[in-house]
Amino acid sequence: METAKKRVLTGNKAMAEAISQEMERDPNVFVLGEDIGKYGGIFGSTQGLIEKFGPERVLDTPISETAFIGAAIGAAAEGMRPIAELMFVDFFGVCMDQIYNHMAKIPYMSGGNVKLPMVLMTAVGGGYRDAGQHSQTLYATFAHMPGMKVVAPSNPYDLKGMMVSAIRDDNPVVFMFHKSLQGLGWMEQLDAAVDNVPEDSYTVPLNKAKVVREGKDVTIVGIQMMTHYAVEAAERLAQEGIEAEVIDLRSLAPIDKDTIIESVKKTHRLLIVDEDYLSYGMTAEVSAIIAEEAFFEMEAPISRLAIPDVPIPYSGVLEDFVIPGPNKIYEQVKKMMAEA
Amino acid sequence: METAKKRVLTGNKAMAEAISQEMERDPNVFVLGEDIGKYGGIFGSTQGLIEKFGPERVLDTPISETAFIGAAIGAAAEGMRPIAELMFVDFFGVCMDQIYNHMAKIPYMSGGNVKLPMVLMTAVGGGYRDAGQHSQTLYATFAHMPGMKVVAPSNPYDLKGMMVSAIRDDNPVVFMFHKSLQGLGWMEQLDAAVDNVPEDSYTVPLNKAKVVREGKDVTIVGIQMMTHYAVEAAERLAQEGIEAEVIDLRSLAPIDKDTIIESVKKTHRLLIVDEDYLSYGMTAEVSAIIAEEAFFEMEAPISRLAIPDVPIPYSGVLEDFVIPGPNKIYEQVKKMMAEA
Amino acid sequence: MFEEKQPAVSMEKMVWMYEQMVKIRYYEDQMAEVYMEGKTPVFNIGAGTVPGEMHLATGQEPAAVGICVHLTKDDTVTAPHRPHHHAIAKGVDLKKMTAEIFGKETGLGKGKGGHMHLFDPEVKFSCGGIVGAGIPHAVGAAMTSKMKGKDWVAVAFIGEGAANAGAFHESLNLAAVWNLPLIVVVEDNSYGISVPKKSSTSVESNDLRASAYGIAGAYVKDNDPIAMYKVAEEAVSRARNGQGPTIIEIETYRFLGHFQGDPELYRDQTEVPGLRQMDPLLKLRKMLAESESINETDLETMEKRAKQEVDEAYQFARDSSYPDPESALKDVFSS
Amino acid sequence: MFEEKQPAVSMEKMVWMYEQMVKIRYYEDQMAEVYMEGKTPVFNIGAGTVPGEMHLATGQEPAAVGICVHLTKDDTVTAPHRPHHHAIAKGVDLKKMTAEIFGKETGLGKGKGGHMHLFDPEVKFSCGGIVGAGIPHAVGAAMTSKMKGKDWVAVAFIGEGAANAGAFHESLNLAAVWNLPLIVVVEDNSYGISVPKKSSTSVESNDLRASAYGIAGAYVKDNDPIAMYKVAEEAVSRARNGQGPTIIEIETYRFLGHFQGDPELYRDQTEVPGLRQMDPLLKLRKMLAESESINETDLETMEKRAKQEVDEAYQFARDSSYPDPESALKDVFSS
Ligand SMILES: Cc1ncc(C[n+]2csc(CCOP(=O)(O)OP(=O)(O)O)c2C)c(N)n1
Ligand SMILES: Cc1ncc(C[n+]2csc(CCOP(=O)(O)OP(=O)(O)O)c2C)c(N)n1
Ligand SMILES: [Mg+2]
Ligand SMILES: [Mg+2]
Repeated sequence: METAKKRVLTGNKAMAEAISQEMERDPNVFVLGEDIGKYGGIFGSTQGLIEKFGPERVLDTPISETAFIGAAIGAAAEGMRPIAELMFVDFFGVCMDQIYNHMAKIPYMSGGNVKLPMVLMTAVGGGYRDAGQHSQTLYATFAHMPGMKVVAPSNPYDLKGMMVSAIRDDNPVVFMFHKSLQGLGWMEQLDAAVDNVPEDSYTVPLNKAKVVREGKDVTIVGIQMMTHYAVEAAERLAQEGIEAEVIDLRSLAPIDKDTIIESVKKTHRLLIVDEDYLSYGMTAEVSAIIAEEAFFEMEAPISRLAIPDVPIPYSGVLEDFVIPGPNKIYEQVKKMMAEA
Repeated sequence: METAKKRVLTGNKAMAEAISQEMERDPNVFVLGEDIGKYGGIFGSTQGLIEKFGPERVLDTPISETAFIGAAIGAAAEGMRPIAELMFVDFFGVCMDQIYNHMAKIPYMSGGNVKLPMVLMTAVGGGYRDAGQHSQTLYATFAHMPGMKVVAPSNPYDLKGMMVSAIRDDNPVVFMFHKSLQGLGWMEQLDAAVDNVPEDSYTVPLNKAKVVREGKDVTIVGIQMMTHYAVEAAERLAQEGIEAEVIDLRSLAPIDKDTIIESVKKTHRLLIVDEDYLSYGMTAEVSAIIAEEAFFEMEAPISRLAIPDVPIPYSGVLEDFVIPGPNKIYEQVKKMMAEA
Repeated sequence: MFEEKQPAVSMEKMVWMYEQMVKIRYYEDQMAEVYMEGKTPVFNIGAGTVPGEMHLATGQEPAAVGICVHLTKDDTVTAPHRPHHHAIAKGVDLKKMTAEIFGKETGLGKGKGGHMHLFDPEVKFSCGGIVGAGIPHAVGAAMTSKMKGKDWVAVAFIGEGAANAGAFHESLNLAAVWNLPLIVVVEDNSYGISVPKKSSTSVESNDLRASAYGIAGAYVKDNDPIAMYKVAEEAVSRARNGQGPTIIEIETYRFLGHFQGDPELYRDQTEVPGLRQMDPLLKLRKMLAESESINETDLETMEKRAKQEVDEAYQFARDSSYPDPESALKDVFSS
Repeated sequence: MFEEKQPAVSMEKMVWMYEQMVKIRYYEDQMAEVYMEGKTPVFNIGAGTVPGEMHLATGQEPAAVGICVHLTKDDTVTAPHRPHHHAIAKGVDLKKMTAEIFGKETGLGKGKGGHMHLFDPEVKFSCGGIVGAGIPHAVGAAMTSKMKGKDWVAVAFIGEGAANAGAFHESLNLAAVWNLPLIVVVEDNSYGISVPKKSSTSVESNDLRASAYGIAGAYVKDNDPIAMYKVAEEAVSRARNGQGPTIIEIETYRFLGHFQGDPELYRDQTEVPGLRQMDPLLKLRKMLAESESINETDLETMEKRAKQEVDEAYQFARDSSYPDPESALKDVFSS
């Protein structure tokens, strides 16, 4: 592992490596989805797999999400471990019945007698001007529904480790990866999309948030891109003597309450930042957990930043206005510190 | 209106009357859905309409929710005012793309140049042992998404008045009616399902919560069935000297913050009760609003009761355990009052 | 009409089908009665021994037995909201199934699923309450069969109403492209709840839609279990031999309402008595009784045996306990 | 091949089609260039004058012009993610359309929609980014036509990949049952992104699926605008006369990648040059040039006019302002 530490991968390669290693380890693992074969996945998560495992285990599908995600459920019920890719999370509406009414509920409705060890991986996020039907995260839409684990890793190390965990998990896991964090050649090049990733297989738990920056004055809970923006804002705040603790939520369901509660016990202030819609979203859930379970720890109103309940607009000036960025986070914290 | 006051209707008849009167008033209004013709709608919302308006304006559809809800969108774009019925909200997953990506977003993506004056009405709720795919409310699933008004009336008076408002609204409205509040002959007979309903047309706004019981000690926010249970619990609490104020939320989006904030300014305590899943649900949103906008008014942690993040189970003992009822509400308030 | 001269179907298979049909019919008749327990004098769907929606298959037995006679427990069956006949013909544990419908802890799903959600992995049976949604699951089973190099087949039962759902089209196209051992059996009982077939379906019968996928299609008329047997035999053998999917449509009869309690105001009141005249169970019995290889006593013994099994299942369900309320919180995730 | 002897299509219509094709081709060529502005030397999809995904229709002009030539502004067109040729052929305001693609406040959607979300209610045009999802909208327009007693028709354009989505099946069945004036035009450009037709589609061509709905089907080969004209003429007249829906499939050519920036590693590098040899624009020009009723100067004048209109649209888009950031909060609801 020591030498492996220096090994650097992009997000998509980290994911593809995880899948490849698990396919080698377990013949029941296979992948299906649109353009995941020769194309390697529109966001590169299956790059190199068809060359290695052939079209019998890496299946390009027609544009029939209900059929192929439903087929993954049927295969999982028979003991296979499918990984289905929904190209953009925004397309969920054509197949949500399979996801919500079947994948998520069959284990429960069967009294635990049917297991569905499958991964539904899907690309989320905006910021590159793909407009209203290709830029959402929909974190809360999935996390609201019991019966699925829902994770959203923010860096290549976690992408690999959490993908390995997801594949080995006996429950359905919705694995959301952020397009901008895949490190693709045709997107903006972000440092956050490249990271040290050991070659040997390892796992990262699916139910643990992570403190990515320690601080004593205010807690900022973020997820995926928002974690990175929060860290950026925190660094600016530090120059002004405000020490923000930043938590990368990583997992939406189950949600790791303890890490957040522990942090606010120290900071007594909380800002939650989300790339999903504001109302009925992740920011609400985290806030409600604290308002219920750590109420007396709080010294100021709980603050939240998210998409202000509008569809994601196309034009750059508009999209930048609705997606929270480092500036907005910085300003919001400043306001919170001034007020209380 | 004075004499009309004595007129009593069930929930379903109140809805059907609203639709009928609007169909008379505006030739562009029509209804489509499964079994809404001769059957009159599985939950009776379209009773008598086909007899009055014929099969040209009351259209039974195949089991093709994507096609007929999408067709309603297409017709609305051309100036019609369709009312589409999705038989159970639980079926949303087969047509959510039309709802979420098109109905909700086209007005915005067209820069306001396309209006979609349509109503999507759908039956919600459990309590009669119909299990995991027929008992959900999914309030938050819809309310999370910008671009739709989402309402959930709790009594025949509001069902009529809000349906009239919904039909006349130039925006897409998701109209959720609770099966148990329809007053159907084959369901449990509830007093709440029968109410005074004036014959003359009237409107009830789509963006106003309502204080249904005044009190000074604690605020209970409920919606649909939960409002009735909250009132029941409040009456029991009153016997013990605890005066609960009960708010019927009525509208999930837009949400009426003011009524809730005003109430907690008086009571300083808040319990939110929901028939939807707990996490990332309505209880979270209401809690977060208060934790952000009325934090210093609160004297105790904000408490919430909802389905404890499990699919709705079939067996009566199990279903009764997961859906909040008057008892649980009563006990929760007692606990809140004891603690703080 | 299946009284007409038929190419040979072995007496053993015929008898098996008849016994299953008797069992199914008796099961549904019992259920119709039990369902009313606790719902009189005022009907309340949520009350009684068996609450919730109840979709019975009385009259639709041929579709189930005519194909399940060719299946083993390695073959998969997915069924819709009206699943009892398929479950029984596929050999689902009758006691656990009935206990599930009663909401008991000994049920297939520990009381969490109920009548529309019966899962018996032992015989690879499942069903669900969303129209059309079981077809993709059968595609997945058929994929598994192919990936593992087995000769297992997967059968998805649906109603004629379901053939207009998107899932039907997507699944059949996918199964055809991948040449999977999938058979979709469309039970045409003339209605999707209240909507007659001609108001929902743009073709005479759904086997005609096979040409939209370049696959085989077959039609069975008159609710005939023996014609179904033969058509199914071919389809199953095609599937086992890697020759791809088949759509079978069978004309069948819904003797009862869509669900128990359906006022059925949408259908002519003379329709059901007419259908009852053509009861496939009576027809098959008559045919067997007229044959030389089986006599009246044998038939009666068999009928008694079938009914006894059903009675025992109901008794087991009655005797079982309700689950602990707190168990509602279990089984969301397995660990 | 459309050079062969053809039954008469009026010169006027032929010229209209040619001019539209020129306009489309030039529009897309310009877009391909503009799209690269701000994306060099390092390609970044989110940067530049026109950011986001860009699906161009170069080579697919015949499908759009061959049917839109028969439409008026009362007829409805819904298009998919690759919509420019349809929009131009349907007469969408070219300036506002281009401004929208540039993300400007003068755009059709005030910069909120972009290239995949162009709405011009003036000519009843809309498009969207979800495969298959526009078909139901066209069904709704066709319903409206019928309910209002008009002879308006609705045309839904889709790619061959979309014909395997559930929305296709549900919409065609519904339109057939209700006998609506709907035409679905399937543009077979051989690929759904990287997936070749044979890996996605279980039939040779989607017009064959018409039999699954008891409706008319027609196939146009060789990307031929004149053959398309004729097939579409019949379909439109059937629709206007209350004779129900039609599926038309046209063999067409995707000269470019699925989107701009597509590395196209999945397709043989000799394929596109081969297709370019059969460029429908050049073929039609040759045919016109050889005819007697139009001379080279006329053609050049027309070409110039078409290009000028496009140039003006791009200029308008460039000259327009970006929207006020706060306007992002408007237009969720109308009041
Ligand atoms: C997607 C979906 N839409 C609607 C329903 C409501 N529903 C339940 S059964 C049924 C009719 C089904 O008709 P058919 O497929 O012919 O089966 P049958 O009931 O006749 O056996 C309908 C509309 C549903 N369960 N799922
Ligand atoms: C429901 C859905 N699934 C997947 C996609 C992603 N996607 C966009 S275009 C496309 C290919 C479409 O192929 P085709 O219909 O043949 O149209 P073409 O691009 O060839 O014009 C895919 C898969 C989508 N937009 N919507
Ligand atoms: Mg039926
Ligand atoms: Mg294509």
